[in-house]
Amino acid sequence: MDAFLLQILNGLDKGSAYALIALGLTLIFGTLGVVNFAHGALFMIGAFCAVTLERLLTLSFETIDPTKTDFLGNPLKVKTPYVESWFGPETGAAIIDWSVPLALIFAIPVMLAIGYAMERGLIKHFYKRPHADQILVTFGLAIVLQEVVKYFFGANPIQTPPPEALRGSVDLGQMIGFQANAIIYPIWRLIYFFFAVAVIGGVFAFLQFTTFGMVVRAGMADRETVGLLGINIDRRFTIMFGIAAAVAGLAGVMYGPLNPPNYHMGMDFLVLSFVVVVVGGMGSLPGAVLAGFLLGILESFASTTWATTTLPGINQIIIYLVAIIILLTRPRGLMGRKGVMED
Amino acid sequence: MLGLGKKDTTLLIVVAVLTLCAPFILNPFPAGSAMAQFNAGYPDLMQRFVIFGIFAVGFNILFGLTGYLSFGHAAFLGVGSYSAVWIFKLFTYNVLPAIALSVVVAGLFSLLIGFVSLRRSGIYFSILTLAFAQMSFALAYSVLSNPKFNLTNGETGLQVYTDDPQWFHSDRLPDLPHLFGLSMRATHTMHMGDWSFSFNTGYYLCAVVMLLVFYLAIRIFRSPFGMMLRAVKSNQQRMNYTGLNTRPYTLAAFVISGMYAGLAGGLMAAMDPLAGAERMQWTASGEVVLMTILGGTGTLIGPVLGAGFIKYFENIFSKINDTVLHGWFGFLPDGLEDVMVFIVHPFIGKGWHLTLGLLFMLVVIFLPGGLVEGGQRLARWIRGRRAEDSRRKTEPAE
Amino acid sequence: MGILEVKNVSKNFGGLKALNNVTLDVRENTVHAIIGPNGAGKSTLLNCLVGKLIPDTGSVMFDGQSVLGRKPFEINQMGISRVFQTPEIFGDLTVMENMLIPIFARRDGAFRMHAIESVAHESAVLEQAEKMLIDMKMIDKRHMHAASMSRGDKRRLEIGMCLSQEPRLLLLDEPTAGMARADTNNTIDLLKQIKAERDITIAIIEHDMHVVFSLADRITVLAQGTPLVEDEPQNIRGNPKVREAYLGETA
Amino acid sequence: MTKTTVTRRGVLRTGAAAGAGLALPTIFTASSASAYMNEPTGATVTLGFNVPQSGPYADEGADELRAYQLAVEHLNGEGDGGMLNTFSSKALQGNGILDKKVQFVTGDTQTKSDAARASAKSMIEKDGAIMITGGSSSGVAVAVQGLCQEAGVIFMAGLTHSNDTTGKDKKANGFRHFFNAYMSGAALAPVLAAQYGKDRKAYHLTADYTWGWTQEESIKAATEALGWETVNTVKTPLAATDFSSYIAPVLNSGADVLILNHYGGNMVNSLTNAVQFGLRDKMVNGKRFEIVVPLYSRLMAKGAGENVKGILGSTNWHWSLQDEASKTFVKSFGTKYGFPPSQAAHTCYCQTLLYADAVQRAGSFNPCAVEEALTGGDSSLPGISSEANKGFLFDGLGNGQTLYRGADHQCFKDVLVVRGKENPTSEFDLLEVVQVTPAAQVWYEPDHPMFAGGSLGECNPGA
Repeated sequence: MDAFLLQILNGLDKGSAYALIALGLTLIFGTLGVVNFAHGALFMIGAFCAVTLERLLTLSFETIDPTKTDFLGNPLKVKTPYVESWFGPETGAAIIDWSVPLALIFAIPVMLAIGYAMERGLIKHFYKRPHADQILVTFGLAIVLQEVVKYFFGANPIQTPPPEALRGSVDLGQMIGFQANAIIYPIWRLIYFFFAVAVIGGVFAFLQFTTFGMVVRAGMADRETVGLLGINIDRRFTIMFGIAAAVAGLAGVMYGPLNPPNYHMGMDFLVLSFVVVVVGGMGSLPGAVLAGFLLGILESFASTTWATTTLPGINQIIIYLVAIIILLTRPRGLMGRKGVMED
Repeated sequence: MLGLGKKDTTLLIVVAVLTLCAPFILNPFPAGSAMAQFNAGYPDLMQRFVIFGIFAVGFNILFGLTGYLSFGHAAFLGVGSYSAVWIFKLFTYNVLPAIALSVVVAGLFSLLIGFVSLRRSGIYFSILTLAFAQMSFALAYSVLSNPKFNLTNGETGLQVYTDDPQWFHSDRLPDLPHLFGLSMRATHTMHMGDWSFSFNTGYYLCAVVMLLVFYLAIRIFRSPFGMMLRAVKSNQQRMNYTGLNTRPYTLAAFVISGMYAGLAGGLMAAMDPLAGAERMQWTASGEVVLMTILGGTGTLIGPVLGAGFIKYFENIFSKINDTVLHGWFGFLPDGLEDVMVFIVHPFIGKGWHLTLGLLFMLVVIFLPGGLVEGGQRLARWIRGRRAEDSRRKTEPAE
Repeated sequence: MGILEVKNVSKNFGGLKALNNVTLDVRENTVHAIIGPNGAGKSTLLNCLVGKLIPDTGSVMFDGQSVLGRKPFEINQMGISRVFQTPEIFGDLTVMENMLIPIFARRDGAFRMHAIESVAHESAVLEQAEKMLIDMKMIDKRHMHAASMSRGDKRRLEIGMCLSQEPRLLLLDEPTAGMARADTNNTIDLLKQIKAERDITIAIIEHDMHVVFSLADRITVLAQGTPLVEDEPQNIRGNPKVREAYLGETA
Repeated sequence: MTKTTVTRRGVLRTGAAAGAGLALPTIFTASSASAYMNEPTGATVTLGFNVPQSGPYADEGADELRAYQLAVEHLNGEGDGGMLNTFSSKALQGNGILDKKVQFVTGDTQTKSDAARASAKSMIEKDGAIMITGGSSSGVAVAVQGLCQEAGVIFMAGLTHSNDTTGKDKKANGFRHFFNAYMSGAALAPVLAAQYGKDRKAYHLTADYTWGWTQEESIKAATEALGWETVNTVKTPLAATDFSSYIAPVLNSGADVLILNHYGGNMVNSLTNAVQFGLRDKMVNGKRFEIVVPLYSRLMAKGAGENVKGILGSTNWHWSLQDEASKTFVKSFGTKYGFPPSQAAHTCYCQTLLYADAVQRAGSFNPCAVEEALTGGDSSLPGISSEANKGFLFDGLGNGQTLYRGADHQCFKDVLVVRGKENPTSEFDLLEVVQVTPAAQVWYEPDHPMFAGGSLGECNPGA
């Protein structure tokens, strides 16, 4: 039972990342009809927003500590971040400690701007082009973005730890009456899950309850008609692209503390998130979210010892296996609309 | 000629001449010069050009004609390679049975996957093929290489060991893949002054095979069968109401292109008897998609150009390092030299991916029809110029 | 005894009754028009005939055989061809290729590797296609890309493609929708000519009364998924029920 | 089997051909003119540095490349000479190799065996490289080693830790300076027993590919021999980026030690996840829960950040070693690049020097002569009585006395057991050496079951 709950939690957690990325992909696909292979790169850039902010906050001046030596035997240069000298060591250290949550604020405008620039500068010209061309150009863009990040930050993963107070784990099992150590779960992973739920809820509420959202939804269903009503739908779609980029970016910022970001993390997620989107059904936002969580949970259960001893290798193929089964039994994925991307 | 139209015959002849003279064409720079870095006329890369050309031409039969975008074609290439290496391990280093088996096995494998995947169309089809290929990759990488049942030798790749049976091998024959005793590695180098040109047995085997399958591809493109496939891409709806069951046609195209992939895989193993699991990964499937789109989807020569383009960057640009740069810009004054090296540095060596990504974007933005369109535009421009020239010349006379 | 017999066909979409107990009889070698206001269920009915939709209840018999459960391509092989509201042709292919495909499909054996040129002299396919293009008055456009033609030409091409398969029943879904008056009249003439020259039954769904009354031998009026009347044109014109349900609106 | 007498026939003919210029094209095959593959005929010799420049190991590859460049400088007599000054063999003079200036070409392995072979082939076929070296994973090392054997050039492996490289996949033309999984286990197990006690229950997470398996097998055997019990061994997919579902069940399994047989990105993430789940704060079976990372690399440890503190592992070499050779190397590398070298850089530097030295001593670039010089000697490591204790013994390259063993071309030297430092003074100061395990303790016989199967075969000069 406790093992079961633990894997549910893990699944929800994995699913959160899948769902957030798939949600953004579907938004872009549903509104603009563009297959965005650079979406994984946006997720990666989000994570590197946190890295960048941390680097900015720890910009330091050097003082020489003659009592110690560096690896070459010279006197050691000690680095003190400017924030620590400006706000005092304690406040300064606290600001640096909280750089990941702060990066959320930092990332929103950055990602919106990147999304906006991407749509206006590049994607706009590809609406009428075949999907194959969209794939090629966004894939090229993904490579470029990733290589630029690699150029500045290197190929190794870079730690973006959560604030001291939010590190470690809580014993959830004990809270609900299991014995100690039965269900221990990291605090940040719980935060990540609730964050994902909040963002997904926010996007849905935005689309459901605002006039802007209503127009966008109408446009997703029938672009021409909405255009005929004299509404500048393109402009709104551009903004939606920015929002989708921001969702991916925020997902990236929050993901950093779970697994240290590296420049190719976007590619690692890219294929998986496409599988999630398609299993959910092209163009369906609830489908994308549902499929994200479903695949996350299935993946978690497939990696239990029980599963891997029963069927060796099942943990490596589960997602693809489930995708095949779902697509063969439900032709348009879980909640797909008819006629979207079928030709 | 050979049942081809005039235009196609010309194309085939041009391709044949280019392929057979590739050792000259690809080595335009003298061996010792600074530009020698850009020479591509060494056996391994020439083989790769041709092999990936075959792969992409085959992929184009499916994607270019029917519009079905498979994201799992690398699996067939991988299966072909594994089959070929198994022939080497069990029977003989002669490449013919190995290549034959790789085509057959890839054909059967693609029949299976195609039969299931073609029940869906559009992106659903793409994801099904992707899923099958990724499963094959994952299994080949770990599960199928466990010590008890080692089919693929996992991460290292399947290779021939000295204690393998090789029942039909004899000591007279080379200890490497060969064609009736003629080693695939045998290379004749011809020196002409500062230039040197390599003529490699393996390359010419690949080249001949490519010309054959390229001819076959032209025939398929021009046949009623090819027309039916293009009709499937153009309007599936009308096709359904024309009394034609499209499934056998698309499945045939899928299997044919799977066999092309298997052939490419078999040749790869024949040139270098090692089959790595990575050649089945989605990135490898994606690469052939990129090759085809980059070159020009649905054109005959496009995929070959795209394959050459990508492989050239992967193998040539990745090898340029700062030392080479300093060599190039050495004639400049010191400060300027460093500036130039600094500017070019991010795009070469470990930055070759960046250059490739930028070129993908540039090509697709400015040449919607791929490299083939670039060629056509160039040809038109030249023709236009010539026409203008002749007009200008004739005008005063009038 | 009609060539196409529709009996008690019903089709629901969710709660919406698109077709309610429709019975219809298309007699051989007639032009049978199905008319009705928007949402009357005309298109749903047509889709049930060609295998795109499967009715919830009822039967559809073509020449004594049920078409239900068969796939569109199988129904076509039985001898039913369909012309769409917006012409469905192979836009990326040339006019000639467009015409060749249905003929190849009819022969059901295009699984060959011959270049078109070499097929020409060994089979009648090319000849047949040329003849049909001449009939359709578009032989001079044979090398054009089909997508670059005018709407009227596309329509004629599509009808030609259907006819080249020598169907026994030709289904037309609003063949003149969105056409200028001149094009509409050309299409009417074409259909009249087809009717006169060929041994063929035509079922036509149409909005335009001018077209309907110029062509139809019999008319079925559909309203809210139910057939109101089935009769000859002159009787339909005077029928008060029809006037109320349909013609009243346009008048 | 010394083949040091090399005919100069090839030199003359090629020279003549070049001299004839455009007048008369001369056609000949490589095999008929040279005594061996890519025999250097001019005033230079070309080495091929094949390292990962793209993909997850690109940083490690970049460090390897820096080391190679430094080694080439030192061989050509530029810079401060580095470990040439401390190396026990004094054959190298700082005037290149056999009076030929050393040049190099570089390539990108992409950490894929196919790409690595392609790039190695291009160096051999196009650039005339006489030796290939580098790499950052065992799959690549084995694949390229096989290629070099077929092509007839020498392969000096870079970072490769799998037993197979000098086990079932060993090749006569291939040589490994780096230590291996067996040695990690043998060095680490006694330290683990001493630090954590002999009554421990271990849970293994293992990367599901060849290296992971040999690592798990080795460390499992070594710890079980000391009384530890293995509770479970779980394979994790190579492509896994999140290990939560593998880490979560560990606490309830009854295990009190988690062994992460992961490397690179896998290691960084699994270790980060394990610390996140609070494993290290827990008491199980009345003991403090511990995590072990058998193969450490400082570059990767940096990626894992704070999480490595106090965690034990093994490494081939570390810049904080205080012997003269290590200090010289760190100074030379650090002065040029501004930071200390990684273990990969150290191994690659050593491999280049060792190769050059072997050529110099053999008096020929012929791979067979090089093999003879590099492993054919009769010297042996002191304190080990074994038939197989025979090869080329050297010192002064940073790991103390080292034997390049003739039987399988594996180096035997001291192995470092290290621990993540609690209070690092700089961003490089991440590991502290806990123990230097003497070579005798990590010694094994060439026919050890973990290395069984496969044979070196004959050296192949490629002609």
